[in-house]
Amino acid sequence: MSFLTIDNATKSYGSVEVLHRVDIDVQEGEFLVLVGPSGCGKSTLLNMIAGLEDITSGTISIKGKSMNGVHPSNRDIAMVFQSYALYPNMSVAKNITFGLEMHKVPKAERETALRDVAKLLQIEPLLDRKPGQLSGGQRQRVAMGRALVRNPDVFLFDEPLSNLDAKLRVDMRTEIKKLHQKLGTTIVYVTHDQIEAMTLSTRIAVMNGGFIQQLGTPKEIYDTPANLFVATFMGSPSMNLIPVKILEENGGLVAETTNGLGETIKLPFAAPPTGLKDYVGRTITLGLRAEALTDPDGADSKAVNLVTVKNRVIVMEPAGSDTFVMTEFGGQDCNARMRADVQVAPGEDVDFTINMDKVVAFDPETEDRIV
Amino acid sequence: MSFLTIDNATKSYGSVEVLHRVDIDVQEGEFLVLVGPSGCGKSTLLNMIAGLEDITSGTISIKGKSMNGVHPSNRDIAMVFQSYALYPNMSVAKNITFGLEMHKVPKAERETALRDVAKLLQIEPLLDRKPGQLSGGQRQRVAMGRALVRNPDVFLFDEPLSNLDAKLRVDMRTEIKKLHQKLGTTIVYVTHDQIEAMTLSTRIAVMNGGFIQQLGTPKEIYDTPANLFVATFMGSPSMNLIPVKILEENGGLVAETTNGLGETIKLPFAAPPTGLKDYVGRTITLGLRAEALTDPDGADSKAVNLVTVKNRVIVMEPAGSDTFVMTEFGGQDCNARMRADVQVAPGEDVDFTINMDKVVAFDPETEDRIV
Amino acid sequence: MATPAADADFKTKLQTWVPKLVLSPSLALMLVFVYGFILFSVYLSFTDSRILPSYGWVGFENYDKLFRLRHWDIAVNNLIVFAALYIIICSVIGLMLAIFLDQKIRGESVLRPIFLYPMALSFIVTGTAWKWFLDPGIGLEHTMHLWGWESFHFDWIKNRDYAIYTVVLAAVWQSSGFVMAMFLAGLRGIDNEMLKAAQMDGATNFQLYHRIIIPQLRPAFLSAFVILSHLAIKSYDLVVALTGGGPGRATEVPATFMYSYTFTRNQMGIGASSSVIMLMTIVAIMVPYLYSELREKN
Amino acid sequence: MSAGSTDTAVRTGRITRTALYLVLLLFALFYLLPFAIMVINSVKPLTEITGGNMMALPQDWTFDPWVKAWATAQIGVDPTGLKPYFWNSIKMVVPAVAISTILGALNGYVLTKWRFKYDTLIFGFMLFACFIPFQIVLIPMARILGLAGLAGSTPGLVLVHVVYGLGFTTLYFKNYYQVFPTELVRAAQIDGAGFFRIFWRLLLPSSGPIIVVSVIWQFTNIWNDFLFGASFADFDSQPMTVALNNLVQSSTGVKEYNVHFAGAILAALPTLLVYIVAGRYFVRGLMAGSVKG
Amino acid sequence: GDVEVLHWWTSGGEAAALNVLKQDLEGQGTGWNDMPVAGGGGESAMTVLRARVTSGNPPTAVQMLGFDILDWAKEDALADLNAVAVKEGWDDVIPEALQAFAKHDGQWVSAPVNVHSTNWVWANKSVLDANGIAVPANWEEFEAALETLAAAGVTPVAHGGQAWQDATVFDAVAMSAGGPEFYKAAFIDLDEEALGSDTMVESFRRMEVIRGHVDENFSGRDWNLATAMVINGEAGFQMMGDWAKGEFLNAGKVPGEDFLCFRFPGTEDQVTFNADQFAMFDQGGNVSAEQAALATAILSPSFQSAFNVVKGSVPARTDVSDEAFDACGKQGMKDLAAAAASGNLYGSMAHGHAAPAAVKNAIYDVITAHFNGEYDAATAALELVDAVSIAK
Ligand SMILES: Nc1ncnc2c1ncn2[C@@H]1O[C@H](COP(=O)(O)OP(=O)(O)OP(=O)(O)O)[C@@H](O)[C@H]1O
Ligand SMILES: Nc1ncnc2c1ncn2[C@@H]1O[C@H](COP(=O)(O)OP(=O)(O)OP(=O)(O)O)[C@@H](O)[C@H]1O
Ligand SMILES: [Mg+2]
Ligand SMILES: [Mg+2]
Repeated sequence: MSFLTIDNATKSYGSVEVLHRVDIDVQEGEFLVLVGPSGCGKSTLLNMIAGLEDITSGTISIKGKSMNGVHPSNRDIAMVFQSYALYPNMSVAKNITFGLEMHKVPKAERETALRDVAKLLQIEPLLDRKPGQLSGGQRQRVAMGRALVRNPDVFLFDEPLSNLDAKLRVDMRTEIKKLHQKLGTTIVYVTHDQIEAMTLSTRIAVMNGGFIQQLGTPKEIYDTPANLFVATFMGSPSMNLIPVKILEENGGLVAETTNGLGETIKLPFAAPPTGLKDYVGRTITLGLRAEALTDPDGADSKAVNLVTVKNRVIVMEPAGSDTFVMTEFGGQDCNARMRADVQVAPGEDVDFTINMDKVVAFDPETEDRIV
Repeated sequence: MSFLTIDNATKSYGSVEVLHRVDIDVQEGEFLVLVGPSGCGKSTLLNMIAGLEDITSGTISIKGKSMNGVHPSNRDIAMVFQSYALYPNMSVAKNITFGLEMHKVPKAERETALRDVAKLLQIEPLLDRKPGQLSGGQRQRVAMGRALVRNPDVFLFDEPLSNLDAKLRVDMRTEIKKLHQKLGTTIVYVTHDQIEAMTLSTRIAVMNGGFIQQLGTPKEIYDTPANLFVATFMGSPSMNLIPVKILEENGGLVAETTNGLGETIKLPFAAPPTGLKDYVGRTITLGLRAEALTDPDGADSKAVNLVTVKNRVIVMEPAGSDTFVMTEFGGQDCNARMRADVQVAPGEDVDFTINMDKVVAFDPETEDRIV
Repeated sequence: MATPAADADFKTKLQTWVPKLVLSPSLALMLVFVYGFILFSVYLSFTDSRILPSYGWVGFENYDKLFRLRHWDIAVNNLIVFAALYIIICSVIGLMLAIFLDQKIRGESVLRPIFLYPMALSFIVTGTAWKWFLDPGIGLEHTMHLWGWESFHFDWIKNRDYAIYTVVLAAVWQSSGFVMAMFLAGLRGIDNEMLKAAQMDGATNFQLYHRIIIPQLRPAFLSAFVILSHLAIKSYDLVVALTGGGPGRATEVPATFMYSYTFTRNQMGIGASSSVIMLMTIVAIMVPYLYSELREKN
Repeated sequence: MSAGSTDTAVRTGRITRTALYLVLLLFALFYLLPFAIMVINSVKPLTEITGGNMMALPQDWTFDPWVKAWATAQIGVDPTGLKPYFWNSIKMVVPAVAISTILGALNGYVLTKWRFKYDTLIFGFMLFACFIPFQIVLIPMARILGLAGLAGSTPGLVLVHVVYGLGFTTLYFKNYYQVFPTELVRAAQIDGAGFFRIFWRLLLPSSGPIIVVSVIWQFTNIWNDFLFGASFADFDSQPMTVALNNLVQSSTGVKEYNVHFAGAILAALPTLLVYIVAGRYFVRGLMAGSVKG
Repeated sequence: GDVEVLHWWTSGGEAAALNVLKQDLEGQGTGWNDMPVAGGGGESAMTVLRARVTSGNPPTAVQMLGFDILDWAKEDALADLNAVAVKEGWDDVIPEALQAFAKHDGQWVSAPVNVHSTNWVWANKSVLDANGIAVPANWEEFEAALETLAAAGVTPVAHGGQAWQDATVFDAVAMSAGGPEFYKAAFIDLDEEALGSDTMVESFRRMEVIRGHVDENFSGRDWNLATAMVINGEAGFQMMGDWAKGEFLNAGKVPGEDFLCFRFPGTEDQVTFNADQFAMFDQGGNVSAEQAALATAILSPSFQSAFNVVKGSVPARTDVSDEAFDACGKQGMKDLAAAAASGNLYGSMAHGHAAPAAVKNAIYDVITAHFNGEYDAATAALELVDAVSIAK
């Protein structure tokens, strides 16, 4: 049996249902990330797990025990909020031990726990400060400390890094990851940053409009998105979507489209999804990640089926580590990720290599991936 | 002569000097990006160019004419603010034409200008709305429209994208890039997002503590940072810094350090900077970008000098498009960027390939790059 | 946006003096009508002015007389008792009502104006209503007796030792709603996530308010303090309407004292000296407060 | 932060909630009681008041006191009721509230968006003015009004009320504009708008809530003021409170309490109206302005 | 031209009475600008007056009492009415004691409207009859009457516990206890010995007796509510000036039948009075024609009669016919004339016709404190000496 079970849970505000029959099982020690656009219900779901919102129907259980109606403080969970929600009037030390105090943990024990956590998070010198005197990153660690000190069954994180600047975010991300590996606690983590989702999670639940769109490992989500929504939502830059016509040629399947010069090009599949046969003669949407569209030298040397085509460069954006080049396939702007050193200029026609191992195909009507 | 000249400009608030003798020349049509940590004086400099802050000493001139003491509205500049600073009580159309109205442009002309800009930015359906009814991206475009409509000599942007979510940010970045290519106006752009800085600029000024640290093209900044500050500040993840000992071996120079297994490893330079000879026998800091530390299959096939060493994996973070792997060199945590498909696990010892073409060396005392 | 460079264009120069120009009428009004008058009052307190200002210098005689007046002692003591109770009770009731109203109360939009409206009424006549209500012969006590609660006893307004508390009661009635509004505004400004965090930490509602929320209402407390002390110091109408300073002189306060000596007893010199003492007290309390507030904001 | 929403995360049980409603209703009763006494007694004949229980409901309902207070009661020599004085008050309150609010807004604007040396000190000076006891200003003010030729006129009264309201309005607007984004002002400067244009087109249209606070405060204080109204008005500019006072405070004549109460309610109607109409924005305005959380 | 008149007569009867004057003037082509400011028995009006004078914009004519007139005259603010007075022969028809407040340095500065006498007792006739009480002739009888009423369960004295009401009672009590010489020495001459004398202690002791016979809720009560207690038969007596009569009449009571009015026991020969007057403010050297007309109209016998009938007071001139007055009014006029003739007419301390405002209020402070039980009689007398010396 799983550790945290969300069974058929729905949530309505008045007559508006904002979460529709959500089913998720989380195993002990798992790191589940909830992602989705703003307003899709991530925070609501998290609050329901925490007991901060009522469940309209369905059950949420932890270790097999239904949590419906149990007070938040009795669920043995801890939560880190997006705004950190530190108590501004208390010192860092008090902030961290407040929960223990409320649970009537003796003072000596509180002190020990505080010292352990402060050491773990390297915030020992800050313990006497007020939250107002801390930087963003320090606050984040205090918020984490407040959750850690409780030593709960489940950690809930609601966009804990979204207030930080880019550099700090990367650092904190790594720290959270290390922490999870060290403590092995179960974590449910909300974010709308895909990189965060990809790097931290053992599994990801992609949500949209109150529905779970896909639940799977980061690799599944990234490489085999269940539908167009997941495909475009996950990954940065967004997956390139190209309308192609499926033809049968030489016993294999070929995708036909145009390049930016107006020429027709053909992209043969090496191992097409079985369902694709049914689409022969029809137009489908081909999904192609930026890193699967590159300069010939930058192509993955382990790839099986590389296709090189000429195309026109529209915009080129060197990003230091890589160069992003925009071109056009099937009338759609497409991003290619080339090596940093590549020499191209807007308006030039250059060779692009497509890694056909990595393409995915979608039914343009149902928007589901063709399997 | 250059288009916008900042000559020996300093700025003090009371007795505190927050900008120290800044010299920058901007050519017509250039896209200059100012980057630097929070509080380093980016906004202050921009405000001085705009005329919103006085210059304590030095001059700022546009087209050879000193702008000191000239009112902001007479400088022929337009500015886009981080918060967009849209007038909340005016419709989008009014927001855009307010500046023209203030400059006594006749109504008919204003209308035409409005229509042109609205079309360019694709905000025609929004003209009657109030800013409160717009999404973040729409607001951003209106703010841009307000600047564009004035058709100024210089555009100033103060972190115009920092309020947007990650996906929108990437889209808007591309739009700004396109716009610059289309209009060819001079732009000074503040950001603390390095990717933005790298992809948009023709030149970057990296600032710290009121000093210009380095002024150069994105490629110069990224590949040959002037000092340790620039090296660590630019690029995400941050540049790996490894303490190494320089030895002379076989007539060439070699950097000696340890790997995570405690073994001594030697990294030969192919084309060491000339100054490096003076450091033989001393310890210097070696800078190595994450994408120059990779799995053997992911290494740049065009690279000249690749060195492969075994090392232990500490953390691994699959990020969809790539996999980040943390390991240790010379006692320092180092990030490696490997292919998405790479198969490694924490605790494993695997091969890492170092692209020695890309390493840079820093004097650990002066922190300047060794040239 | 400080001084413009010497070669500044007209618009830039204009921009530096227009704001000062705009502020100057207000400042001039204040200097004359507040600070000028205060100086005038200080001067008067050293003169033999009686029915109208006159300029015969008498040194500290007025102060000397003032401090010999039992009447002034009573007034000052009353103000201390009144202000302390009034400020504390208003804050407590205001805070309590604000907290209660903040619990997603149905009908909040009806209750709020009911709590607030007394601030809109002047005491010229509300005083009479209160007087009647508090009068044991015709008001509450009488009504209770009519309803059969014979032992009910409430005659504070007639009792020399308790009458000042009825003034407090009526004053609290008038302004606690306003304080409630200030606290409510403060409460609504508190981050919801923090309340959730405290719940997860296991805080009971009492602990939540006691440990987390109330400590954060400091700015609201300070604003309330300013408004309330301003009202306490100026509470003239209230006392006159409710007790007329009685029974005897038991509810006299400095405001009524000042008025009476300046205008009805034709002892303007003593009136002025009492106002100077009051102003000095206000300065002693307010200046440190204003100083800390204004410094904080910079 | 997710603040600003009207709800709270605090959870309360059924019993607590019942107690809560009970307390709130009790307090509502407490606040309403004096007003109820006034209303009840304003619809009773006088004999019922002087002869019986003043807290009881009227046995004989009558609206004559209202009519009388408004139109025929003896205020001075003429039986005019409060009616003519109502307009005197309006003529005084409207300009005084408008001017003090606008000046307060301008001051707040200058003190937050066009800062210069010693501006905080100046603000401190203005703020302290809130505490000056009115008794001490009466005589010198009369002298100055006389010298200015404003004695006994509505403009004179307006001046007085503006002066002693400025401290409060400046305080309110300053606190409000403190959080108004300075970037907007800068954007407008770049767009070429000058000092007044920025104020008029940008700040003022966004100042709704704090204007409400300022107007409520000033309107209530000025409308209810007696001392200045009595001292600085002439026979043809006496405000409503003076008339009400004349109605109520007659010393050696017969006291018609029912008419007094009717008059008092009539005199308070405009302020009550302002509270009820604008009260909705009141807390919001306080939240945005005077109380910085 | 117009006259602007500052006054505090705003209740229905008073204002209607004043309206007679207004119409009189308007008949002569003089407009009347009404400037009423009620409150505190003229205190508010006096405050306003001060502001108006300071601003250089004084009203034409101002209702004033006692020492205020003299104080303003000392400030040279009042116009000289001698011309009118001579023409109208005021010196002959206005009692000396009253003239003391209408003249300054031999100059007429104000026109008296009425004379209120303050040492009246009002009684409910049926209550007295029911308890077999006759009109008491001296303090002992009065005290006995109070005891009788108390025993019968009726509140003996209806009283409003406001400083001026306490003082009004005290006026009469002191006059009764010490006689006119004592009254004059203590309250007019402010003689320290008289103020601290045993007679004063006795006066305070008698106040304690009265205090013992008022109901519990007396404090703060308006005088007319106290009057209502007498009217309704809840109380036997009220000590109050002649304006109380209006309340009785308004309630439809008839003097002599439903209620009785008589001088406070022991003061049958004396009248303590206060008089409302109109002082004319100097508007540039001379009395204006309008001011003269107003002064003349005020003292015209027809207005004096018409006004005072309504107001409850008696005319300021002694030659007005008493035809229009009721029983109490007639008696008041008779008493006044007699007292004026015999030198028994004294200004009322309680109403500012004995000592200046500062002293009056200082005396109030002691009387009201004593009445409310803060001092015993002996201490009160000592305090009185002290308070008067500070205020002088
Ligand atoms: N108290 C409420 N009453 C009514 N609707 C609500 C309430 N709280 C949230 N909602 C609605 O529920 C939906 C889900 O909200 P939720 O806060 O869970 O979104 P989210 O996924 O966390 O978004 P974000 O990324 O912006 O934080 C939204 O459409 C929101 O408008
Ligand atoms: N009015 C002022 N008075 C005094 N110091 C100021 C003032 N304005 C800015 N500073 C200081 O000047 C420095 C530069 O500020 P500036 O706003 O230019 O930073 P920035 O680089 O734009 O930072 P950010 O990335 O956070 O926007 C900061 O240290 C700031 O504290
Ligand atoms: Mg959320
Ligand atoms: Mg900035």
